[in-house]
Amino acid sequence: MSELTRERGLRLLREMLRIRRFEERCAELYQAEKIRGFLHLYIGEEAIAAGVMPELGPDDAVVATYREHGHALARGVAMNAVMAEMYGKWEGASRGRGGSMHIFDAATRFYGGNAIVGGGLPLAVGLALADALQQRPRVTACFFGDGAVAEGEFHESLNLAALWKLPVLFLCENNLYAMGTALERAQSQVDLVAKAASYALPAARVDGMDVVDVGDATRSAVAAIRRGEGPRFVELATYRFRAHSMFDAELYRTKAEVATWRARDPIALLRQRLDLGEAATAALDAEVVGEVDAAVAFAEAGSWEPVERLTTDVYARRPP
Amino acid sequence: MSELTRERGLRLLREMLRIRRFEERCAELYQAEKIRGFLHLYIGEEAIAAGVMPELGPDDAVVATYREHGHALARGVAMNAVMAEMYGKWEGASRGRGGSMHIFDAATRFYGGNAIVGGGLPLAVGLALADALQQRPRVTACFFGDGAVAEGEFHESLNLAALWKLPVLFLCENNLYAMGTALERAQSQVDLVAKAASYALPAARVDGMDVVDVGDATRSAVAAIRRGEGPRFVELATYRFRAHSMFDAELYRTKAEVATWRARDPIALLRQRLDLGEAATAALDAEVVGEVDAAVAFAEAGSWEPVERLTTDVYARRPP
Amino acid sequence: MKTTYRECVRQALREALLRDPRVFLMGEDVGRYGGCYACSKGLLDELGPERVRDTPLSESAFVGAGIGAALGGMRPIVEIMTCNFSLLALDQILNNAATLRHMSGGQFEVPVVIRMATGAGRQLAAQHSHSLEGWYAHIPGLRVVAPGTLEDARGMLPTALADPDPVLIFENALLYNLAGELSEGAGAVDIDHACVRRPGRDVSLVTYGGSLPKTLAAAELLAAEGISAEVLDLRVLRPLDGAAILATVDKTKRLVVVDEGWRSVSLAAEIVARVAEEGFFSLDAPPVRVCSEEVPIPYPKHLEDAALPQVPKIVRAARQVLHG
Amino acid sequence: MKTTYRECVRQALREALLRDPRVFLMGEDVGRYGGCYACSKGLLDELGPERVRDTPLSESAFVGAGIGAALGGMRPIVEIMTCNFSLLALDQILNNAATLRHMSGGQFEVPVVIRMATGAGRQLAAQHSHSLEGWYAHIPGLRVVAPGTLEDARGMLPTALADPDPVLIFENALLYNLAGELSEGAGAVDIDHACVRRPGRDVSLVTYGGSLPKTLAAAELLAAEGISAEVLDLRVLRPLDGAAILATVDKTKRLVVVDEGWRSVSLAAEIVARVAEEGFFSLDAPPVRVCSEEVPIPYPKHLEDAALPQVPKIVRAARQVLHG
Ligand SMILES: Cc1ncc(C[n+]2csc(CCOP(=O)(O)OP(=O)(O)O)c2C)c(N)n1
Ligand SMILES: Cc1ncc(C[n+]2csc(CCOP(=O)(O)OP(=O)(O)O)c2C)c(N)n1
Ligand SMILES: [Mg+2]
Ligand SMILES: [Mg+2]
Repeated sequence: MSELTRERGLRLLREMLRIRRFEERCAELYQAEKIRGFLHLYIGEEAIAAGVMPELGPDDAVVATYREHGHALARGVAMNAVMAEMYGKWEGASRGRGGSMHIFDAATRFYGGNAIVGGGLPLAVGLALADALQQRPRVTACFFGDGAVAEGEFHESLNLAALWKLPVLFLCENNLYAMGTALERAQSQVDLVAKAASYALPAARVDGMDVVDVGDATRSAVAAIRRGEGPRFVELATYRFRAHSMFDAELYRTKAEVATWRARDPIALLRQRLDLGEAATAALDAEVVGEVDAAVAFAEAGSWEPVERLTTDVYARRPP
Repeated sequence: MSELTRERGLRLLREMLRIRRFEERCAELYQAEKIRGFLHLYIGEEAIAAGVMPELGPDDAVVATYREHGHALARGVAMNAVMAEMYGKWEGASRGRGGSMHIFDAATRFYGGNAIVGGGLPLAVGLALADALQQRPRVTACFFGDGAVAEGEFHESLNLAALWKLPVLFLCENNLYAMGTALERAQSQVDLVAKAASYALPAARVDGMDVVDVGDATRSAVAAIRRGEGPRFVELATYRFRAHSMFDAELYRTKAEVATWRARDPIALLRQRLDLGEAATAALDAEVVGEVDAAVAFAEAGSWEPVERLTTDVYARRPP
Repeated sequence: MKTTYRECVRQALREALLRDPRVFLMGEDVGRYGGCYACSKGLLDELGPERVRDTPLSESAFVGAGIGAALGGMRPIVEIMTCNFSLLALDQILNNAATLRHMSGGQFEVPVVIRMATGAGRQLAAQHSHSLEGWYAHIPGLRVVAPGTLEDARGMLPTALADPDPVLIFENALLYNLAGELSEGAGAVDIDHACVRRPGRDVSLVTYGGSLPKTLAAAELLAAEGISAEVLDLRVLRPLDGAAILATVDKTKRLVVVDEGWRSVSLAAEIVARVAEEGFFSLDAPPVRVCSEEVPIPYPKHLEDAALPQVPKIVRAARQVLHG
Repeated sequence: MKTTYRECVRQALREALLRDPRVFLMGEDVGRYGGCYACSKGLLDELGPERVRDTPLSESAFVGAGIGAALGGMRPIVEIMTCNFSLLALDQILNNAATLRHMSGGQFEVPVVIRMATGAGRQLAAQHSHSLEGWYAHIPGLRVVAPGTLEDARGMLPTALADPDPVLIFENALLYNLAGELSEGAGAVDIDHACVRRPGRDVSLVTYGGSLPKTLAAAELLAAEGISAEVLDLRVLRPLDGAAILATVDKTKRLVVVDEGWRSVSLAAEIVARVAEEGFFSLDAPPVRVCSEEVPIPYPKHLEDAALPQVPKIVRAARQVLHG
């Protein structure tokens, strides 16, 4: 474990808190019917996005899933734009067309926002291929869940990336469940790192509740990739504290199991380690809540895309 | 290696010869335009089908690929029916509708004949699931090529079979090429047996040019499966002596490489080992050629399915 | 008896599992989670994990395994959570399920039932809002059905299971909460025929599935304007009940087709084409299609609403075919 | 200059690769093997393995990688050997390629070109004989083109590559050996418009791709009977050139559509439906479709021939719309 400077520690804590408070507010806004559709919260898993993103450069690319608010925020997509997207407002990151599951941002090379499990992996391989072909020293970070590991696209994509030594960082957020299906009911081999050998791909497992560990592991993986050593696979052991989505009755896991994991809340862990006093904690929290309040105000004040524009952007050129 | 009785040896030799002579004739018939469409010859790989099939029982099931004449013959599908199928005659195994790539035979539980690479694997899993659910002590043998290993369906199927401990024998015919693509250009990990660890699935590699080894390996895998230990994966190292299909100019491999492998012709190897004299060799050959002649005569004498029947068997019940 | 579409599906599943030991249910989260739309809630507890099987996320493998199990003598019910994910299993459906009977010379049959939720209307955006049932209806060898009523949600499954061929059942997700009366003895229904849900004289509104309630609502509004609309529920999208389609148009001389699929190369196109070919001389006016706009469905409600068939659009279309 | 359709495709590929460093070709056996239809023969030697990339058998991953590379600023040409295997990549095509521009609020574009062989007629049986181009034309966000002539085989690729959106090119495998004259300067052609390949007065034969030569042959036979048939080559299956379709029917008043896809829910249905909706009053007789029979294509020649559109069927259809 690398030495943790106070500055880095505070930055990481702040980032995790931003995600936490943002999503807590989203849950409320969902109840209030301001946000609709599917809403998948990242709460409990913040250390991953917060730990990974600072290790990427501005030219690197990020591919995520439908559980991607945290990734978007940590990557630097403006909270206002993310919140407006949650509302479906025209000022949203994707002009409101995508909502919670489809946040895109060209400026930060944030490629979404993919709601098909496993569907982002081939895209990440392609983005990395584009970089390799143009000899750009970039990395594409690709997030996906433990559930995605069973999909054929996982297999095909890891092989292709490894075969062509492409600069992809595969980040498997193993929160032990795919919706209600526990890992051991989905995988004959629950050791996901063991799977990397199928592709002769170096792999590591990291405690996804420890944001510093996540950062360190990412740093060394990214460095190897940038040295031209090809893709890396990192499994991040984590847990979602909330239901899969707003429709989930959580019949498949026990309260005790959830409580055990909640005791390892990544935010609490880091706060403890930094030995942050009450006042500093409260101040930081107030600051973050202020940002969330502003984002809600921004989203509320936003506009609806005019209905006349419904079929714009289906094609660049309109049919003649 | 188990002791090889003369009787078993002769049976195996005969089976390989049947496939060889049958296919040599098919190649001629293709030139003569009696056989059309795609024709993928198994020549060089006969030890696999010939070695595996005697280890299966009559209630076991077989799933194969578009290179399946050998599997069909060794499984016991009548040569007449296979040849008639090659011609597209109504007397063919599949009533002539499938041709070379789609030989089916309910009587021997021969489930084809799948022309989509990897497409047979999920079917095999399902056949095995049906057996498991009905507590029938059957095995489903599933043949596929090295090329199929890259497909998502390989990954999904092996996981599902291993997860549910289904009685599937996965048989990978590794002939080093998928059409013109060499294994090392298709796989980041060329050790296919290493992939089985991804599924916690016991695996073995066997010399696919040694029909006795193939038989022995199959026997022990089948025994394990029948004991309820779940699926097994066997890689069979082999080589196709002919082009991929009748359209292949073989630009991707050298004559020298082909020659090296031809020196390990499974038929010649076994003949040597059995120390078969000239006369016995000639007699066996004549017998086999006689069977092929008869099959050709059968196919020639066959009929064409009446064109009025074109849309039969699309549904069991005709639309009212 | 008061019930819901969801409960009808659940009862149909339960009954099928209880009645025939060859039947099993397999799919993502059908067991412990109870089904993503709660259609199989309680069935795992009642029937056990052999009969109610949670699968990994591997659409191609478990749909293919359903096809294989059907070949092996079982009567699998495979649930694909939504049709949006069924693309991953399309090779198995088109190249195996739909072809095996014919391609094997009639030796094999594939009595698998594949259920999936379909449709938009819940603000799930571009990747979760497809209506692909009409698209699947292109494929020979498949039967494609779309229950639009409680009776059909309850009764199509047993008939589909009794059918020796693969049957795809598309359940419009917006219908799961549909509530109404179902007769106590409700059971198997035919999966061959379309059904006139409301007789009328002036115009035929041909539809199915999730658009049926909207179309019935439109017919009600039209009645208030003095327009008598006949509503034909296709029920079965493949093979189509051509006779019923021609009969209603022969009666009313005017045709509106309501179909939540995208407009081009849609099931609606097929209905219009059949009538143009075989009922040309009974048509008094150009037919009109009410389909989804040709855009990946957007998330915001006002845009999603604008993208889908809606009651006012259906009413306008009916007026148009009547008054030009 | 005498050439073939195959050589036109090859020259188009070669020129594209030479002209723009962002272009690369990727697919199964496009390199060492030279392409399963020899369309890329020699290109690996000339351009190297970075630009002409053999892929493993992983349709979903390499098609998705093409989409990703397009997002990343490249101009990939992805070859899927035949449309029969494209089902394995459908999720990537429908849920990513077709949606990303719209779903991202116009931020991203996917300038990928996906080429695939299509069609039956070579006795390849049920799993290798699909004609799926019309089916793909259902999907908004895609452009779908079907070159039916040497000019289009040569010229559609550069235009497709210049297009900022995903373009699917369906090359009918039976056309690869088509030989004929091509002007020396032949180059990019538009991919927006249909084209009248033979003008006529009495009946419109609307077709595309592999059915174009058959339809032209039918028109020739009809001429001998004194029937003047106009042959419209759609060229672009999505978005359709509706104006050209209406124009030809407006002229001849009679419509036959020839389409190798299965009949139900086909592109042919769309053509008929459009004409019924928008050209109803110009039609003097019911339109007729000549499509493939609704059966998995069988292997024997006599059955395969019977399953597909053929010249005599087209001739009969034209007579039918003219004389009832
Ligand atoms: C191909 C596909 N199948 C099914 C679904 C429905 N679904 C959405 S999320 C999910 C669980 C995914 O689990 P995992 O990959 O572990 O990610 P997590 O939600 O735990 O972050 C499922 C089954 C989907 N979106 N895509
Ligand atoms: C999904 C799919 N992609 C491509 C093809 C075309 N194709 C037919 S055989 C083949 C090579 C398969 O190689 P392998 O699995 O090693 O089997 P082998 O032919 O060597 O026996 C290819 C690419 C196909 N049939 N199916
Ligand atoms: Mg998970
Ligand atoms: Mg091979």
